Amino acid sequence: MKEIINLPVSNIEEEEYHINMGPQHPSTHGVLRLLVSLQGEMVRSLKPHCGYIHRGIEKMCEKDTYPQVIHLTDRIDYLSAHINNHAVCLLVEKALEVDVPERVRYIRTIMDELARIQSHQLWWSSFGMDLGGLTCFFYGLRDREMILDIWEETTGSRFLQSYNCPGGVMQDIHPNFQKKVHAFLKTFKKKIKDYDRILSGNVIFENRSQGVGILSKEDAISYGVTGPSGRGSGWSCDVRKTEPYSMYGKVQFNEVLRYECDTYSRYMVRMQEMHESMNIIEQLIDNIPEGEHSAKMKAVIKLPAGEYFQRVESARGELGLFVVSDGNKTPYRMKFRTPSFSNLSVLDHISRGMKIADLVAIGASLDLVIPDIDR
Amino acid sequence: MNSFFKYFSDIFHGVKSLLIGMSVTGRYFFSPGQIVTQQYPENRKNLQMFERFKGEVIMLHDGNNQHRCNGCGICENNCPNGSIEVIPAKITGEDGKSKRVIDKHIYHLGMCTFCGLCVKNCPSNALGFGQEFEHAVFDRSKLTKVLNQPGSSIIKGVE
Amino acid sequence: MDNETLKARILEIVPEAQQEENKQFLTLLLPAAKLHDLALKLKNSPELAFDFLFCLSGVDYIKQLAVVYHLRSTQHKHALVIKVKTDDRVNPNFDTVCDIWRTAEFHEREIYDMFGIRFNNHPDMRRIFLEEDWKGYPLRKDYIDEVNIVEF
Amino acid sequence: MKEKDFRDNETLDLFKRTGGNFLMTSIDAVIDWGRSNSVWPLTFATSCCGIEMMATGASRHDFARFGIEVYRASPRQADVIVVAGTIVNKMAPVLKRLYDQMSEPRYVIAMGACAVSGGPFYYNSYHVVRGVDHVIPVDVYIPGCPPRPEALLYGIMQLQRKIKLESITRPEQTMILGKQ
Repeated sequence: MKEIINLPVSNIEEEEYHINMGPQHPSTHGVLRLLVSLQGEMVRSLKPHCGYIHRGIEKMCEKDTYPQVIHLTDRIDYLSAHINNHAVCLLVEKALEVDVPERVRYIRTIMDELARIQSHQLWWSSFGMDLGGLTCFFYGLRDREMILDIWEETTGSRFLQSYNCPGGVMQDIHPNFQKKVHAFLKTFKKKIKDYDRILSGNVIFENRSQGVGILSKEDAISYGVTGPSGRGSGWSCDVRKTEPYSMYGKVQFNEVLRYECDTYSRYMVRMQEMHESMNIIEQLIDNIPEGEHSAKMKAVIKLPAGEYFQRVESARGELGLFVVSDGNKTPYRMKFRTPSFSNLSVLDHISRGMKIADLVAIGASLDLVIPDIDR
Repeated sequence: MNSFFKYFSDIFHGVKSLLIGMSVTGRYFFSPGQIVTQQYPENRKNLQMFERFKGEVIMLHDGNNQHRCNGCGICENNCPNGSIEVIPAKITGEDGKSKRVIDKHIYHLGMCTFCGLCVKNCPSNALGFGQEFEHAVFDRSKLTKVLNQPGSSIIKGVE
Repeated sequence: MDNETLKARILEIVPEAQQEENKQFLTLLLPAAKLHDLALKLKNSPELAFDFLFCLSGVDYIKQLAVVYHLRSTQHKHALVIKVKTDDRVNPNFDTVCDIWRTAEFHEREIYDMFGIRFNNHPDMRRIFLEEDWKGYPLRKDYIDEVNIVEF
Repeated sequence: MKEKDFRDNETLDLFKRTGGNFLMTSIDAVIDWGRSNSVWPLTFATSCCGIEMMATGASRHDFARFGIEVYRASPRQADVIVVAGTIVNKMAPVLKRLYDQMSEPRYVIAMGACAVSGGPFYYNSYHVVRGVDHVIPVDVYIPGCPPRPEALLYGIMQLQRKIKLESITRPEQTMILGKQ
């Protein structure tokens, strides 16, 4: 008893607690494990431990042909599955110098933007839920079902569609597609106002997110934090603007930038992006040109030997696809530069000195998808 | 004095944003027309999947229990993860020549990812997607299926 | 800055650099010893300003192991690919660049995990995805694992 | 739904017991009714199927209608673990520990191709467990990649049917058959 009383005070202050968050934890959005060192309630440092869903996709890609790779890229970042497939298709088409029909470009761009909206809707749901608002979970997923219905009618699957294939898309859009997209846009424009009313203006939400997890622009660039998280720090890193692909060069849209650099600004960027995505879809949906839904491709696709790189803007940031080909029908090396992997690396840096409850908000604002990290 | 006002304005803003949020949820509470919940097992009779829905891979059979599969194995080669195994057999046809037909078209539903490459690449359009989605079983071996029905044969003129 | 001036500028710093032809980006093969020096200059000199390392990947060319750095300047919008190779398959190592581009810290750990390439002066050189006691480096072409891999 | 509309009734027949006295079977019926209508799942999702599990819990499908009311974050409070997604070698010990922490009676649903058999990652992958039944015993398999929410609801109904065959007097029989 005596020893305990005589403990020097400074010792208690310097005492460090280590807390394991994950791999099974509701707010890590999957199986991420964070080893957090705490001083009291303050986060001193944290170490992410990945690999709890490392499935060796890059190794598997070396055994698959290019059309078969598509079903694996679906499952890397399942919330922007369509965008991942788009990257593979663009790379193959660029390497083979195939000119895809205009119709395919339109369809792919619309599908990409729908994917972005549904990904942000799901992110909004889980972000609200992480901060204690269960209503968000129900509203976000309710509106997401409309997009899933549109997809299911055209592609046959709810969200892992494998709809893109090198040269085009698997099947033509359903005759109801345009009508349904219009109906969705009309409804969602009303619903997104509800989102703002529930979360964006809420005092509790603002207090928990403003000034939390400051990420400066220099750090964002150095850590490679792309996508809405990077744009929340004022870094203009939208691949759709810097290296336009498909129809993005021809549509008018703004790159959403915020300069507060905190969790709230990352939140607002995504909310604004949903508006921009709807804007893009509106410009394209009525003008889909007639034509084939796929270019003529050879039965066996072989890329000429060389190195190829393709970047696309997925819902979480910049997805880079680096392929080394030796002229065979399977890639020699396929590397996915996934956005969540780089975004995760900054988590330690920006959560130092924050409360552990803020860590949940920061983690959610980076919108991590764990299979996207682990591949 | 400043903090005094801030204290009360914080309370005012807090109550206000609470009421705004409550008004949204309250509106849905009082508008039953916006209920989206579907009563799944009760509406099973008239639950219609979309026509392109990929529930399972099936082999299309016509009324005479005949299919179009000649056992070429293109679906097996195209399948990214080996969900399909084609076991061909040799039979002697009417003209005395031996020809390749299908003995068993084995489909592992428990592995299938519904990428659609088999259906897309089938040269004789023998495969299609079924609308069935109620597959849950207690025994994993039940998920391996033989797609060609017992006693079925190939439609004349397809091979 | 266009590719020609970029190349000339880099050849001033590292005269041994060789260009690889027919690539999408300007691709330069460097001797491994010069890597860190050049990286520091690429980042810090104002007219180059390569501040964004957007992809860092390991490649196994069977005879050699390589690390490929995809660099980009957010200011000048030019891109550059740097490659370093080593013949040593038993104990390959390069200098780390994670003090220059912080994103490299995780990517280098991934390369160590998958290819067994060690990076000198890296603050935390451990496996990132696989368990610590995992044998072998899966993405190497000569990786054989009869227990875990079912060949198709 | 009627009994004959369900799949795989022949496997379920193996679990059926005969005999037992009136009192005990009545108690069994009441307890099983209670158990089967309040199976609380664990928040355990590793990948894509987890999103469909969330969708099942959300407005459109709402599996609270089956008494699967709340997701529990702690395995000690959960009755069923829905393995939604790939289980890799590094995750397998964690899953086993989670399962061991759950209190009896506990149930496992393998949701999606990855949990059933390794699915898309069966061949050529060096880090994937080929079917979650290598790690923990599974009650119901739901194929699909990912299964749509109705398919999960159907799987839950199958699980409820299985729970209704349990007996508190002879738990070992159901255990042996169920966790073969």
